[in-house]
Amino acid sequence: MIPLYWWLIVAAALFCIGLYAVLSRKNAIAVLMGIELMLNAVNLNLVAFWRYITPQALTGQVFAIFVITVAAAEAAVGLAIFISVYRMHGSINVEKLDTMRW
Amino acid sequence: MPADQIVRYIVFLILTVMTLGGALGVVVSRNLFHSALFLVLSFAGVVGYYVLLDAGFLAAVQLLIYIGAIAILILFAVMLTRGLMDKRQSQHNQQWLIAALVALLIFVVLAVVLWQVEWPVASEQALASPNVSVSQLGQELLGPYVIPFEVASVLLLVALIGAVILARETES
Amino acid sequence: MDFFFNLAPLAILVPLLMFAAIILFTHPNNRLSSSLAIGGIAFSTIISWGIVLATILSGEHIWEETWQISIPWLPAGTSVLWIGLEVDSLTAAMLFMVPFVCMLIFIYSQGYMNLGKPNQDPRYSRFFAYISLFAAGMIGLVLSGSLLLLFIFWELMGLCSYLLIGFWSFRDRDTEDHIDEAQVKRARAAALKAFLTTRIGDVLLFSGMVLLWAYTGTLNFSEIFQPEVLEHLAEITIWGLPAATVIALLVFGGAVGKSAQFPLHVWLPDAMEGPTPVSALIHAATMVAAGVYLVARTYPLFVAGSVAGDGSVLAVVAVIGAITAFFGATIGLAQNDIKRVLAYSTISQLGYMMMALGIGAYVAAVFHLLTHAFFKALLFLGSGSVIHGVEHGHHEIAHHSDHHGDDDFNPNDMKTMGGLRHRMPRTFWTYIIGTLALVGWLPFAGFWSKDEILGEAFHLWREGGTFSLPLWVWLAGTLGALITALYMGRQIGLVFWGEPRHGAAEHAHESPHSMTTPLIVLAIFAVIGGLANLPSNVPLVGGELHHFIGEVHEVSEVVHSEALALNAIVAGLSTVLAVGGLIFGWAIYRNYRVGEVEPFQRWLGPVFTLLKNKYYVDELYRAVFIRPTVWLADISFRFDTGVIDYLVNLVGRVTRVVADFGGVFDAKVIDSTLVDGTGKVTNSFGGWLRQTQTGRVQNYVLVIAVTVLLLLGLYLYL
Amino acid sequence: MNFPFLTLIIFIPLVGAIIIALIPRNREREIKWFSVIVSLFPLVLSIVVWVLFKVGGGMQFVDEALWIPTLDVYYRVGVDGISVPMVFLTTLLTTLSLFYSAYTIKVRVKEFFALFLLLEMGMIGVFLALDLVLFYFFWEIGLVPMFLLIGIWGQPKDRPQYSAIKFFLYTLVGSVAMLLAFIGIYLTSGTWNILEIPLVGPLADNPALAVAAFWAIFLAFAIKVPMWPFHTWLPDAHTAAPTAGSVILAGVLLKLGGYGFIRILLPFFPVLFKQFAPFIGIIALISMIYGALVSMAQWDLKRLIAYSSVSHMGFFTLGLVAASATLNTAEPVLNSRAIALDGAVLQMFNHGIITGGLFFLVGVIYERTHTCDLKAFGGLSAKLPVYYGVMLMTALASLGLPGLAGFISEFMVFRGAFAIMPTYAIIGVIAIVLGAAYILWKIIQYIFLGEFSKEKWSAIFDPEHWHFSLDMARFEIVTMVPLLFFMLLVGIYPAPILNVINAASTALLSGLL
Amino acid sequence: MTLNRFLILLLPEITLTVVAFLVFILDLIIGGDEVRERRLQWFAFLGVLLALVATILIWPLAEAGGLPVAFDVGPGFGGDVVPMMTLDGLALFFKLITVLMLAIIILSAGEYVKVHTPFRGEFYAFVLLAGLSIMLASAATNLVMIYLSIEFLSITSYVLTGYLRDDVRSTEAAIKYFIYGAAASAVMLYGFSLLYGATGATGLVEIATALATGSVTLRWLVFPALVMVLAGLGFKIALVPFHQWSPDAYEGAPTPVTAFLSVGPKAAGFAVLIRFLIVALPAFQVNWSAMLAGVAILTMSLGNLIALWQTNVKRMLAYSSIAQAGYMLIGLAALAPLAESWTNGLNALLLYLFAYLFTNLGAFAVVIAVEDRTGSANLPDFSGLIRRSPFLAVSMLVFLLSLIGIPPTGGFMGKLFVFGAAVQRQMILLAVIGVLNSVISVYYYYKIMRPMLFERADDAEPIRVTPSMRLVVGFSLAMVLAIAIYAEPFIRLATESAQLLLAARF
Repeated sequence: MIPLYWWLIVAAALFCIGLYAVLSRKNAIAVLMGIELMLNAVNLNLVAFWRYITPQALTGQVFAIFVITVAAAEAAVGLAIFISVYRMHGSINVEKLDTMRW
Repeated sequence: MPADQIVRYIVFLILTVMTLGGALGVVVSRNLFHSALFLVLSFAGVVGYYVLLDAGFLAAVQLLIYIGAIAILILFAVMLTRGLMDKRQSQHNQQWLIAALVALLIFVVLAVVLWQVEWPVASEQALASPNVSVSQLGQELLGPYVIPFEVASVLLLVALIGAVILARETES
Repeated sequence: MDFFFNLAPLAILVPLLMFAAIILFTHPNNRLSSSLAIGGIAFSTIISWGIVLATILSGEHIWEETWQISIPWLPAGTSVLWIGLEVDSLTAAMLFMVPFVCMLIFIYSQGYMNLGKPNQDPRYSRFFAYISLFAAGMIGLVLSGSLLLLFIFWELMGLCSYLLIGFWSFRDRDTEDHIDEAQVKRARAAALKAFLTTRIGDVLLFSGMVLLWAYTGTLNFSEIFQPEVLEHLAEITIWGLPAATVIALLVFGGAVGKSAQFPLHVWLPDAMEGPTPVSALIHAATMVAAGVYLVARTYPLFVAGSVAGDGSVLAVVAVIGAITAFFGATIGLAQNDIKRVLAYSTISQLGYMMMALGIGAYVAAVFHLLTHAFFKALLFLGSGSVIHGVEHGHHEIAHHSDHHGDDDFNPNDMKTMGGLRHRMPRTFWTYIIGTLALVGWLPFAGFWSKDEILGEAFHLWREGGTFSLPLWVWLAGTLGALITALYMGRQIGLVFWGEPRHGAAEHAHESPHSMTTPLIVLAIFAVIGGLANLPSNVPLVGGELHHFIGEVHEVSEVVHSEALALNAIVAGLSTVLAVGGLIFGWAIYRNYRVGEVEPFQRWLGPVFTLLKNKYYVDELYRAVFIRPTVWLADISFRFDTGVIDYLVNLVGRVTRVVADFGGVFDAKVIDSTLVDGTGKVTNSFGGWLRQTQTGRVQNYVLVIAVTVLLLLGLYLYL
Repeated sequence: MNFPFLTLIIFIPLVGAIIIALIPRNREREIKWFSVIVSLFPLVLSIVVWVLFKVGGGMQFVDEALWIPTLDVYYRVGVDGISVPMVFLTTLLTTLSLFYSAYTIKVRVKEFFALFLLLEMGMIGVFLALDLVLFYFFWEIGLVPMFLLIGIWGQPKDRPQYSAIKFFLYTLVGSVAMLLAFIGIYLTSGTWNILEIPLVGPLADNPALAVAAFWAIFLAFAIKVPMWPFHTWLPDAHTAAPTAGSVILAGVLLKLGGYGFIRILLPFFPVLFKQFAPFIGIIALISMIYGALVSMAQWDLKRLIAYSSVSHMGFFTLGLVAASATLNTAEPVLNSRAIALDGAVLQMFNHGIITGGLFFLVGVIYERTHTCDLKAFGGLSAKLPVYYGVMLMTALASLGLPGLAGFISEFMVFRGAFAIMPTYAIIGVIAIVLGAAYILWKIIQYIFLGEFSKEKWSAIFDPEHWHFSLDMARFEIVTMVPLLFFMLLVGIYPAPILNVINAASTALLSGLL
Repeated sequence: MTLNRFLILLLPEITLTVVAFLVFILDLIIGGDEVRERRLQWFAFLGVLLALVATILIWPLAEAGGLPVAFDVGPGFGGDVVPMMTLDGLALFFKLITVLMLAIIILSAGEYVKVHTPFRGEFYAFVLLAGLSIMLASAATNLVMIYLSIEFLSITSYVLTGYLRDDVRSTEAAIKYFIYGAAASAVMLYGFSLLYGATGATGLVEIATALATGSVTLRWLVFPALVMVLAGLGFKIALVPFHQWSPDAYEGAPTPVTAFLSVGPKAAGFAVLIRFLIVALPAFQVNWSAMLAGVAILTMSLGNLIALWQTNVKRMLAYSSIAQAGYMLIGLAALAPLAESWTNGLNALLLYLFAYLFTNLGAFAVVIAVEDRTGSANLPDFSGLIRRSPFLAVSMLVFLLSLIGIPPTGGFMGKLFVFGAAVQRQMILLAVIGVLNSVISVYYYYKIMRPMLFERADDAEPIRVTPSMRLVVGFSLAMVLAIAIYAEPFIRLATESAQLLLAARF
């Protein structure tokens, strides 16, 4: 069987790539994509843990389902926000949204 | 090592290339549309992982929700806000280098920790026969997890209304 | 007998009440006010003389047997401090003089302040209120049975002297033209100087008193003067000296201030800025006498302090007294102001008293105090009469010539007078009597008392060895007598003889009877005062005062309670000097003309300038004490606003500098509301911090990532 | 249950303040006189308490109720011989201030009087509280009204807002430090009861913490007193505050710190106090002399008197130090200690009466001329003889002239100090001389003596805003008379007040080992 | 557990849900009618009161150690029963806080909503739902439930922040809040997943048990997980360095929402943090106590220092509330579960939070009232408030004093307990920095006081205070004072709420 940490390291990598997207992309939608990647990494973690540590109880899977649900809701609200921002600012470049600071 | 195990390893590697490659594609691609497509690729890799992990139902959910809903939603949004992103400009902000460094370091640290830990892996016997029953999953959701389940449903509705409120054009 | 003793408190209270009554109620009515004041002091005089009589008749002289009255006054810790009045023969001796002289001065003042005349002083009532308070203070001081009460009255007199010296220290330019502007300034300065200088002495006395209380648990004379208490005081040490020595020195410090002894004598000549009756009060009956009285009163302490320690406190007293006696007299030689000459004379005479006390001639000192009070009061009032006359003369010519003309006219300047003996005969004759008494011509009062001091010194010198202290005391006293004669001769020569040197003197008139009558009464006492203590070899009346007060302090062999016989050498020498000096002074000055260089100046040259400038002591004090203090005050204030207030938070200021250095301090956003360094610093620090709030959400998320990374890295590293 | 005198004294002003808040804003006359009348109740009650007070009877009129059971906090108030004069001082000065302000305050009347009564509650509470939490409550309650009094009714040219916040911050720094120390004390002693804690000996097991707590509490009180170098808020606050505010500030608020020293710090940490006494003594000396020197350098009358407070409260501190310096030694010294402490307490009372009076008198001239610049006056004794007389008497009381109040306390302070720490005392007497110097030289000379000229006077006199007689108006005299009376009474016959103080301070000190 | 009982235990939550959806529906029916929309406010308020009643009704049901809220449908149905929620003192306490908060916000929002926002009915529903999520979060005992409820809260908050769709600042605030929140919650979730991996459990109690028995290397995971979870919860509470979203969001959000943000997410975050640390990681108290102490110091200091610079009152109060959270965190850092002691840290935190609730909401109510009149909430808008509305000015003064911590206000009692806890644990440095910070804070609170009390307004017209606003401010004022003057019930409330949890876990 594939060692558990393989999965975990892949998930960690996915998580960090997502994080990088969040940190560096200018476009808010790209940022959102990064967040989705991070959530996927977590889901991968959860499922891997389920498979390797509690294969009998379905905790990890259930958790992952909820995460997916929340992710969907979050994406919906997020995109709605992006649209309203786009409408008001004419751009969704995250970097430019700094009228409020200090 | 039995053959099916070797296949598993190979599949795992392919899926890894797919997932991480897709993810990297999302990150580096200048074209937002391409990014979205890479995202779908990455999600697809994760679907494969779930299959490999014997989580069939979850794989289906992933396929339906992430690829079928979220990625498409994102594509819509990309289209809606299109044209304003100047492709000649860098799609990365000023802090991308430090961000890359930090992400990389976090990965290293996490990897070290995850690799070092002796995980409390279940017994061979238990590992061999995971509980993959979908009906069991359903019972879980409506039994012990009934409160989160209901909350999630409310949450979805609220998110829906919220999205409408935020995104709808203001009537003049 | 107790009847009079029990009235003793009234002797204080009545003048005090008169003060209150005048200040609060009767001040609009001048005549009533002055009558109240005079009535009050007359009442006191009657009671006082009753007490004197009672004391003489009862024969109780020693503290343990005196009449006392006291009340619990100050609950303090586990004990209670009592204060009260006590009467013994020393008190009685003083009581004979104090209210009586005061009363004469009061009566004189009525005339001097021009009651009912057009040029009457508008502050007439106020004047009588103040002098009533002053008299009450002195009577109270004499009657006090405890050092604390004595101190209270002591300071009360200090206040009165402040008020009276500064009596003309302010004016309404539009209505009060009887005072001139320069006078206002001088009076203001003099009052302050008097108060502050004596205050230095008072604080020393205060310290001594407090120490005394701390070490003996009481401030009542009768308890302190118990032999065992004094022994105890001599045994304990403080700052390496016996407590008795320290306390006696501090008490003497008080006396130095009040009695204008060197080096705190500077206030007294300036105190002439007050109205002349005040000068008389201060110089004769009250203020300056208080210092001598204090030393006499607490004499056992001085004796204990002298016996116990290596350095004798009494020797200090004697030396200070001798210096003052000589030094004061020399300055008197060179003064032109008629009252200033008398003032230095007072300083000098007080030096005699102090030096007498210092060598143990206790009775002689008190004797001189009493006689001096009479003749010095006489001289001052006489000089007041002269000034009064000259001023009127000046008014007259000003009136005639219809202009205020020479405004720099100074009625006190002896050099502008002359030939007054014809114009003011009563004043003249009484003044001559006072002069003779002061100079010490036989048989005037001053002769006897001064002679006794010199005799005692001479006697002790003979006992003590060639170069012992009494020799110097005697020398200083004898030389002082000569100089006294000289300046008095100069004075009467300038004032009463020769031709008038100014129109004012020419038009001077004799003063009214209310002024001259007291002069006459005082002159009588200046003549017969010596009777109180003739030398012991005079039959029947010799050494009376010795019998009376000699045993008040039966504590030590230092006190000479036995009267001495007349010493022909001493008496002869001082008489020769007095007669010769006076006549010489008179002779060379009686025909002095305006503008001439005066004879003493011719002969003494620079020394005369030195004397005229009072040895530059005032200048020295200004340079050494006053300027530095003001400077220190100024520095302190700058320090306060510039340093403490600003450096309340030093740390913060440093951060601010660092922040400035880092170039991130945003100078344009200093908010004016911010308080002091602290505010600015925390603010600028916050200003630097807030730069982290870039407004870019990805920076924020990066902070999360970095934080997580750092914490994890830290964790792994550890 | 006895009649709750003390509780009434504390809370009648509060009730008064609330009622004033309900009176319509434009009924200014009613508000003014109502508040004066309200303030009379605590005054009368405090007199009654003084009369009924049994000398040497320890804590009396104790009202006690469990306030916060879980925290073991009691509403506990009581008076002993030290607090009785302080309470009386507070009620007296408040009444006089309100009476005076009724004539002189013209803007935002309602707020002024309500705040003033609130302030009174806070101050009285501090003097009466016997529970640390209650003490702290009242301590801070007084802070805010004073802050507003300075900030809102301050003289505009004297930066009232700056002064107000400075006052606020200084006090707050001290009080938060004190709060931590109180918590530490409670945690080790298990009680908030001010009277019980000394019996337990707080923080005895942790010397380092005890020292920290000592200095924390010290800081709070030292700022309030104020001691050098924590005094710089005082001149600013005084200069800016309205007359009544200055009176209360000098008369009562400074006493809160002094009272705290006696009621809390000394009994809680007698050994530490003794240990640090030389150091605190030096601070006291610096305060005395430095305060006097800086006073001498002032040209603003209010500022001068403010700095003189630093100096005069230095006398208090010296007495306090002397009282603590020889703790735990032979019995006979108790006498000197008690005298020193008597002197210190009496000095607080006297300073309240005298400096309060001085600030009223500053107000008298300020109301007429709107300036406190000493150089602007001169020769006023010719025009304002009554004012001169009253000011002279008050000033003389301040410089410690025997026969007036200031002398007695200085006398006792130095009596204790000379017996216990003579070197400190002999240095301290310099301050007495300097005190005379700045009072006579600056105040009396520059305002009252010298030339009075019409031009100079008409340049500063403001007849538009002054509708009373030129010399002291009747209400001003009425305000001063009680203060003058007490200056005289204490100066001439101090036994009645000292009896009360002495019994308490002797008992307090003999209780400390 | 029977369905009936199950439903009863969830009564407050159900009430809120039902009312919220009724508001949605009613809004659809009456949409557009201003007068009737106004009634929705009162309807929502009524719902909150009902929830209050429900909370009080179930109050006696709480037990020591908590009453698990789980729906056991019978054997064979699902695996082991893992309770998602618990009903204990802590949960009840936060339900109470939530209800009170909702009441105040709904009442004070009226005027503002009427003028500024579209979808006025939905606004109240969202506020109610946000409240619901706080209740859920504070009772959650399972990582799944915690995550879900926190996200619920986040999503409603995002929507509320961006509610003014036509306002540049509001939308910007929303997008920042969203991105930050999503990232933070992803990090937290990763931490959850690690914990699950290390213990195989998602229930907090089970995690504690597994950690106690598991291998040593598993403990290595606890710290990374702790850090990540702290990032997520720190984001909710706005602890430094996870605070940066809050000033921007506070400034941009509609003012009633800012008021909500300054209390609601903080309360939820604290509730979860408390439960998480005490229930799941009691064995690691040494670690998290030190970490929290550090965070507390940073939070207080930074919040105060930056606040000094602000000229917008909303933003200033945002920084102020960051600092306030720092003070509260002292209580948790100095947690000392001593049975006999008056302060155990946790009750200090709760009491502080309770006082802070009224103080901050009261202050924001005043800000809303002023903003209604002046159109903005910058410092000059407060000039002469004492003349324009003495009631508001005096109330604001008291609130600010409470934020500083001066008696007799609730803020003082909170600080007394918090610093008491620190002193008790001998964390003197922490306490000293705390009090110094409360001194520094005076500087900027004074910046509000100064124009309000000492300066003259250009526009001297009186500010009208609506009855509901008067009610809100008056009630907050009364509570702020009552917490100090009649402190006993409040202390008891905090202590008993804390005691149950502590008694069970230590």
